Amino acid sequence: MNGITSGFGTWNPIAWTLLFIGILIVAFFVRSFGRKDYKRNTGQTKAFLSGNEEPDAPAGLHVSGDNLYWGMVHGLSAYYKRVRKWHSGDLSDYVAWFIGGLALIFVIIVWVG
Amino acid sequence: MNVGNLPFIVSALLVVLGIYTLLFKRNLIKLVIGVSLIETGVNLFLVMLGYRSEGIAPIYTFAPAGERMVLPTPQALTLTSIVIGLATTALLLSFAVFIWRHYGTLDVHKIKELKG
Amino acid sequence: MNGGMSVIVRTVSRFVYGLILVFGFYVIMHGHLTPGGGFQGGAVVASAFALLLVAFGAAGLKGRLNAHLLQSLEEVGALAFLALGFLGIGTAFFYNLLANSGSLFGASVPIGPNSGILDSAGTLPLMNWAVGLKVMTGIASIVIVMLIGARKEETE
Amino acid sequence: MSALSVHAPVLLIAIPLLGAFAVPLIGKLGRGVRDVFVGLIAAFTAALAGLLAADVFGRGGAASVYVLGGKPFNIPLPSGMTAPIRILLEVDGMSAFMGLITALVTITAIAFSFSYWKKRSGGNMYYSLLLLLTAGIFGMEMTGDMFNFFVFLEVTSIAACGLIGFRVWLGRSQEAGFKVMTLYTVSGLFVLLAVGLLYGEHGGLNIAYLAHGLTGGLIDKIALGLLLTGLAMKAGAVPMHMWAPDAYGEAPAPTSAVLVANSQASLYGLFRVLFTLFGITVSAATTGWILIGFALLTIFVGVTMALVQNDIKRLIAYGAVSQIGYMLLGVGVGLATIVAKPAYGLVAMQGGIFHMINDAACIGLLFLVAGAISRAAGTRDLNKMGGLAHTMKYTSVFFVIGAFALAGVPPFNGFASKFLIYEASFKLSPFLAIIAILSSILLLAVFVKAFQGAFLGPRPASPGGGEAPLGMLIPMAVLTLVVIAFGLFPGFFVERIVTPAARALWFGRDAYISAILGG
Repeated sequence: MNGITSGFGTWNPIAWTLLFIGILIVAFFVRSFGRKDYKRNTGQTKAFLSGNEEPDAPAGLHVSGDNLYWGMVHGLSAYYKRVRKWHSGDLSDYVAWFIGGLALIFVIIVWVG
Repeated sequence: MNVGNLPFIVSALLVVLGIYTLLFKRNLIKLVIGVSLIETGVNLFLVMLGYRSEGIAPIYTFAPAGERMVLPTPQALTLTSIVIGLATTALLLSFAVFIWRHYGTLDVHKIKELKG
Repeated sequence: MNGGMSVIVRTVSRFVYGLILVFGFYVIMHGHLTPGGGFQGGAVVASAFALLLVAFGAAGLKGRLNAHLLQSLEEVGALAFLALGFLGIGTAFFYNLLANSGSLFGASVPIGPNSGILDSAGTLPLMNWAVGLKVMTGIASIVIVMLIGARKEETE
Repeated sequence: MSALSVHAPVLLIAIPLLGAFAVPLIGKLGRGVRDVFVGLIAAFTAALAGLLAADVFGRGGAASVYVLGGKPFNIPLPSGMTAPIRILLEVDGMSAFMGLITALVTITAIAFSFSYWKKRSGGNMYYSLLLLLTAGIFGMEMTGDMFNFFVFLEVTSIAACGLIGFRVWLGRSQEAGFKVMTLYTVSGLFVLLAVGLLYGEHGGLNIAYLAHGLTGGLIDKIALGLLLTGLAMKAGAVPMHMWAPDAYGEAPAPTSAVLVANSQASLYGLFRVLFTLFGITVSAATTGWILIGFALLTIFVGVTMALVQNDIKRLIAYGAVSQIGYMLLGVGVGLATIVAKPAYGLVAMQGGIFHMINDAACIGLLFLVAGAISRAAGTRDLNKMGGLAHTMKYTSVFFVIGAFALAGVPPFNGFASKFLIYEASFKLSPFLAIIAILSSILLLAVFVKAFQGAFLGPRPASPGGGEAPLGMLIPMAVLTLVVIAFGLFPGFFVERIVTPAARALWFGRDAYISAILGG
């Protein structure tokens, strides 16, 4: 009753959730086999930067959301430059998009279909 | 008198003129006029749909017997559309007033704070 | 502009004002018989207010037109329209309970061309009045609000 | 009880309208009285929508007609046929389903507004416009007449733009209001032009009557093109979506949620036109593939644009745009295959339609959260806020659940509907499913960015507002519960409400016509 089936696959959230919780329990169980000789507050927990000093983060540093995907946005800059130009903020452009879409759909419906 | 297809051509012309105004004019007030032009074109089209040649207004009060009447439904549609157009125009104009207050301009190419 | 326009305009508009009002109310009242109705008549009445505003300026009319009162009346008109719709809910929404009932506006209408009976059509004339009230007050308050907005620009 | 459900279609329009006109008068009695009144109106409307849904789904989603102004609505013509007169409302499974969505979104948005507008003036007009918008949306969903559909479309346009530009002290909201109103009006006028063309060609305005007479000639095709573009614009399909981020972003936060319901009502109108009005009189494969094309563009452009936004409401708004694409994809696959009627076509329809209610709940929740945090942080810029999880524990949990659900992370509701869409569109073409899945993953990345920016990081220097007030938390909690319930028991909801709605569109054209012409 609570699952859905598409005819090719099936999705049962209750079973999935139970399985997820089970795997979580197993994971914690496996984790309990871990090394007990791990020492807190020693050099073991420090970051290792090729032997260099770890620079101190300035107080209140926050990696803002903008920084997260900088690389990805940079890699796609050709795409983004174009798409951002579409969203120019100019009302006339928006009306032009609408008229253009209308013309395209006319062409498709009247001539193709 | 046969008016033929002339009103349909006029209504198409009005719609095209309105679209032209929206695309190429810069002043917000002119854009509102453009919207009104499209609306007028559509309204003219609707009224023309109900026209029958030699028809009189579809009202029974003091109507001569046996006369042809034009269709009343498109007229009702047009009236409703005019009422909506009034509200739309009033709202657009008051937005234009407030934009003038905040931005100090009515040039549509300069009102681009929201983009990207 | 605050003082209004020239004495010719003011005199003529003082004269025409009453005529416009009478014509507007006529259009509302005969909405079920002749061309027009609540919206058209209301717009005509509101145009009389607009005429006064243009001729005398907002300062000249200070206190005569109360925007808050107008807005309240607008809501009353809309509510009256809805109430007339609910009147027939026993059968269906908008059911014309009063038509052909013999009571107020209850005279039956002959089919075909006729000379028009004012006391007919049931709830339709009442709806015209409700719409007329809403439209005349609504458009008048729009005009007033816009004029006040324009005046602020001039003084700033 | 039964009388209420008989009159429910018209009461759904009349009661919010009554509220909208009475609020400015009742508001003179005081703020508390007004809030109680608005709450009662909203609760009654939601109860009516529930009653209507129970009634319609109890009959398996069959179409029923409500006649305004009297019982007989057919006049016999000299030719022996009948033609419908009077104003008709026609409700089938899809309408009742949309009514449920609207009721869910509006009641939570209004409940949230009580707390959101507590300190500001002008609440009377705000609630008036919000209830007017609600009435318009219900009208679009219940009407059985093309012209009345246009009228309600314009009612929602005007009320929505009044709300977008409601905060007249903000220049950006005025700019958004002007742009959105212009585009709404132009698209609405093209819809009216199409209605006029159909009237001139077939001499009627009733959807069933028009559907009966349609032949698929040139005029019909032109009308279809106008309706398709106009309604797709109002639903926010790329490349006509540019108004959507402006509108959702600049409207007051609870209103943004209702605006999404408004877009979905336009989407409903599009589906009604394509399935019930035109059906297979025009090439359904062509229109179906047009929808799929719109869908792919909408999904991809929406999600990639969301990735680069720094304003939290604009970010969610682009997310909302991309979700419209999933609905278009599911229903487009169903439309493209409507002639052959393979099993996966109905599955795609179910997915697309199920996604509507899931999207309404998730996006509504996210917009409410955005309202709460932008109030607490005093800004909407993700680069300027941070560390809100320290003070707003419940709100951050709600945000995570809403974001996961929207991005399609199991076991939340977004996954359940996207699962159906993926599976069915994969059957039609693997390419569609790949784009859809890829964009879902990108959407998760988008919300990770938003969560990182707003909630994580060191405790903010300024103390801020602390946790959102209880009046905001309760509506968010209600929507979260809906999200979780739909996620954990999708089978129940798909069987009870989604399948009747999907079948009403997919199979129900003849039944819809005969409910009026054959009765």
